[in-house]
Amino acid sequence: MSAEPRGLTRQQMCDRLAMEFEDGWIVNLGVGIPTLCSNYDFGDRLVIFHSENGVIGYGPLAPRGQEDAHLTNAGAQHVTLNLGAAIVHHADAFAMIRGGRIDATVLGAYEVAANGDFANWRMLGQKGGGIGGAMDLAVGAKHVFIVMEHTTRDNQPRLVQSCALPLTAPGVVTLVATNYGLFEPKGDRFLLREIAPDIELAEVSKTTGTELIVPPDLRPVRLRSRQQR
Amino acid sequence: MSAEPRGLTRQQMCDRLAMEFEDGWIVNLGVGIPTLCSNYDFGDRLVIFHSENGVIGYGPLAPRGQEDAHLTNAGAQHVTLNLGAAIVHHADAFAMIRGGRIDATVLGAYEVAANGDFANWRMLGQKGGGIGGAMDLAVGAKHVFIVMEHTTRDNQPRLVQSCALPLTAPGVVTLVATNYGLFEPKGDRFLLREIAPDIELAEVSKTTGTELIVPPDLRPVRLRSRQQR
Amino acid sequence: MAMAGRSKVVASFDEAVRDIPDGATIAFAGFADIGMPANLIRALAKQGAKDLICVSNRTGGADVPPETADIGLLTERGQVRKVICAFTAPTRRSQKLRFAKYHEAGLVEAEICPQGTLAERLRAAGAGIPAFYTPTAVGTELAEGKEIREFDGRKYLLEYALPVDYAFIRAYRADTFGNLQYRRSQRNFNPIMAMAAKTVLAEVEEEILPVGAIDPDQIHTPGVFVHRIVKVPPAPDGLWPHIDRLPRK
Amino acid sequence: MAMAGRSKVVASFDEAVRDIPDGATIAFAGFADIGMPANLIRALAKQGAKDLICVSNRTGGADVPPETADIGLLTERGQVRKVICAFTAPTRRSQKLRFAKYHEAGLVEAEICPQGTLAERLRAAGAGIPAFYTPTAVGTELAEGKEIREFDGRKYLLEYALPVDYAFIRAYRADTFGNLQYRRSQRNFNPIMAMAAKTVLAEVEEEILPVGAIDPDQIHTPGVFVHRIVKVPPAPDGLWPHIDRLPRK
Repeated sequence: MSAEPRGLTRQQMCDRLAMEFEDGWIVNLGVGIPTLCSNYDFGDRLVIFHSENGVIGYGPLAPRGQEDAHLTNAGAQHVTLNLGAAIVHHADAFAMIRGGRIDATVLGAYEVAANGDFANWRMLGQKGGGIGGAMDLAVGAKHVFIVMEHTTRDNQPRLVQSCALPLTAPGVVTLVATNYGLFEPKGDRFLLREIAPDIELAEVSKTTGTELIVPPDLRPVRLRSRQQR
Repeated sequence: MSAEPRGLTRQQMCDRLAMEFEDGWIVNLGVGIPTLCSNYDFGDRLVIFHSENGVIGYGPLAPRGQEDAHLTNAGAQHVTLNLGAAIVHHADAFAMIRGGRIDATVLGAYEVAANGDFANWRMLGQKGGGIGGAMDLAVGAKHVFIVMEHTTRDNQPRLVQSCALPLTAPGVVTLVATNYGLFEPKGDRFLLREIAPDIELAEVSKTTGTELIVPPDLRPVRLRSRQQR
Repeated sequence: MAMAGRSKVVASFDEAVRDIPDGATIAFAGFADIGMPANLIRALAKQGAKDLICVSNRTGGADVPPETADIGLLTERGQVRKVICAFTAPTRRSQKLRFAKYHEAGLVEAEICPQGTLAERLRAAGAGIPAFYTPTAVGTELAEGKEIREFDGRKYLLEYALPVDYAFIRAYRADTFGNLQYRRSQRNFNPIMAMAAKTVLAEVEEEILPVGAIDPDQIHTPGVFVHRIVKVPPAPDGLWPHIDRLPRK
Repeated sequence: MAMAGRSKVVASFDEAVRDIPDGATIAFAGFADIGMPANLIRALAKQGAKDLICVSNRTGGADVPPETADIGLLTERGQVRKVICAFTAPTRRSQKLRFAKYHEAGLVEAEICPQGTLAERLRAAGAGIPAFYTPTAVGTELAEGKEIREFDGRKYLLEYALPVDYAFIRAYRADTFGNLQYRRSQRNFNPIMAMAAKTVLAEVEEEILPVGAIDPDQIHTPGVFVHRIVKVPPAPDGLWPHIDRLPRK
């Protein structure tokens, strides 16, 4: 990504999605930006983080110098374990995913289509790709949230009519946070649910690959303070 | 079974089968008579007993009064654990069975046919039955050994041309020990490999449901001392 | 909010089973009485839910005293519509199985399932696998009406996942969040039934521990699968079937 | 004869990998370097077996030093014919993956497999299940040429078991019979790869214990699955990739 994109910061985008997590949810965060969701202050809500490598109930990043050499999340970050955490093997970790035990996953993406398709495993012109656990999470999690920059480095829309890149899964995305706002795939168009505070609607429209449904009472993206680490 | 059948004792039948276990084998013993195989003295051979309820490496029966309330083999006998034993759950115990990790199983049966079919889960005229793990063991174990009395209580043959009772599995039995001797299913007949020391060949022929292949140098059943418990 | 703040401990077995509706499919763990949730079963017999589908290794013990809390008791109380088990009849002519009478009279339906297939169907349900192929029961009457398919020249049966509404399980040790440990052959069906169920009720033998007391590497069933836990009181209030049976005859 | 009499301890990594033939299919455990059998891989690179099919989560680390012992090294040495992995290309444009160059040049074949499907295919191989249905990858290009089937109105793909000749694994603790324990996220693919393999080679971090030293309830991989174990010597002789990486940048 180039310089600092306008609108929401990555942490703000993740905070906004984390706000959707309900009490008792088990959540799997994809590699990269999505891991920032765990910085959100959930207050009275219990949110349990699951990772593909079998860690159920991990906590904040380990302080530097206090990392456990045997413990990372799926993004290879040295996390801590919350009290009550449990470890399972890889097949059981994915049994939980396909078995419907994951309430939400937050993934990064290259593109999201208005029908809920998304693509996040192969870049343009690439041979092979990096699927990891994304295809399993995409079909197994009850809610599939995407966090990504609103446009590509070349200023092309990432919210599109239909994906040009090979799909990770068809029709599964329920909510997308970009630096420009919060979006819902609605079939042929995206609903702009909330807009980043300092971004003009015209700018959002211009950089989105479909028409937008804009509610008459369009509100700015809700933001709350997050836990300081 | 009526009174005391002639020929080999149950322990001798099991000893003879146990003699076939090779060094390093993992063996699963069915409920009832087959459990006596574990009394055999394997000397230098390592034989590891596996049971369907996930016990790998169980040892002799626990002495009376020293039973572990949380530990039985598949036959509900309070066994001990040998050093090096491991516990797994039921799906993993059967993963081992179907996955080809069991070198031999010894099962009881109502009937064995000359083509290797056997029946051991539903008695005549019964509604329902007791399959337990027998169907899995029958197709998963590398060697399927049967131990049973040579005839029914009504003096009908149990070694038959074809099973009248519903099958546990077709064509899997490789060796049968009865009180009259040691038999191998050979397709349309049984091979009498060894005969019980005090039994006449004519008696075996009369009580077997197929013709017998009798080697010219027919030997008595090999018997060796067993460990005293 | 920490897991420590979310205790799943329920005060009584009656409370744990209170909301189980008629028609529920329930998996009962245990093998040779060990790991069998006898206290939850007794509470369910008292609660009275009917038309139950019971998934278990067997349909109850043979030659047991009349008050024994197992599927035989639920059957006698008229609570059972169907069982899915690896044993549906006694294995010796001399044995008396409370369930058998009702089954033979056509009052209760039974689906007999090889034990390994039963375990794998439960595991598949917990793993989001709708169906799988197994070599078990090919060429037997249990294969009738089932799809047979060859892979590498060997025949296999198509078998389906067996999801359940509830699992009744029994553990040795638990923390208040429901992380469980089993002891020895008590483990048996417990972990896979917990994974196959929407709602999991666990009876626990030892005093329930604070969250964090069990090493995360040594947890057999993670607490995320478990919904209600009840401590088994000492006998005679609590049922300890596998200990009652000692010393052996 | 007791299990204690059958030590599986092998003196060196070279000895452990000596008989691995050209054309072998080998599963390599590990996730984010943790639980990765780097010492066995280094020995295999030295041993030189060719035409290997490598099954692993990824094809090696990105932006790693040239001597790093992973599938990238085996690829550079010309030992790899094919990989079956969940990652076969770098996930960021800026990353350099040693494997990618060979794959892009058509010198090495790659079968990309979703991570959960990879895990389940290995588990199926160890469980005697030849094939199963999964919802993963339906409607993607990975479904092309695969059987699609509906259960209860939802579409699933047929996927096949993935048996391997060898599994290279890494454990925290072992006894001489090969009973293994893993620590924290080191567990990952290790137990299921051990179950999927004909022959299992384990490198072990702690001093190898006498048989019976590990509680049977706390064993993650039973020794019956394990054939050769080698103690990892202290650095620099032994490779400790996940510790080398600390402290983090």
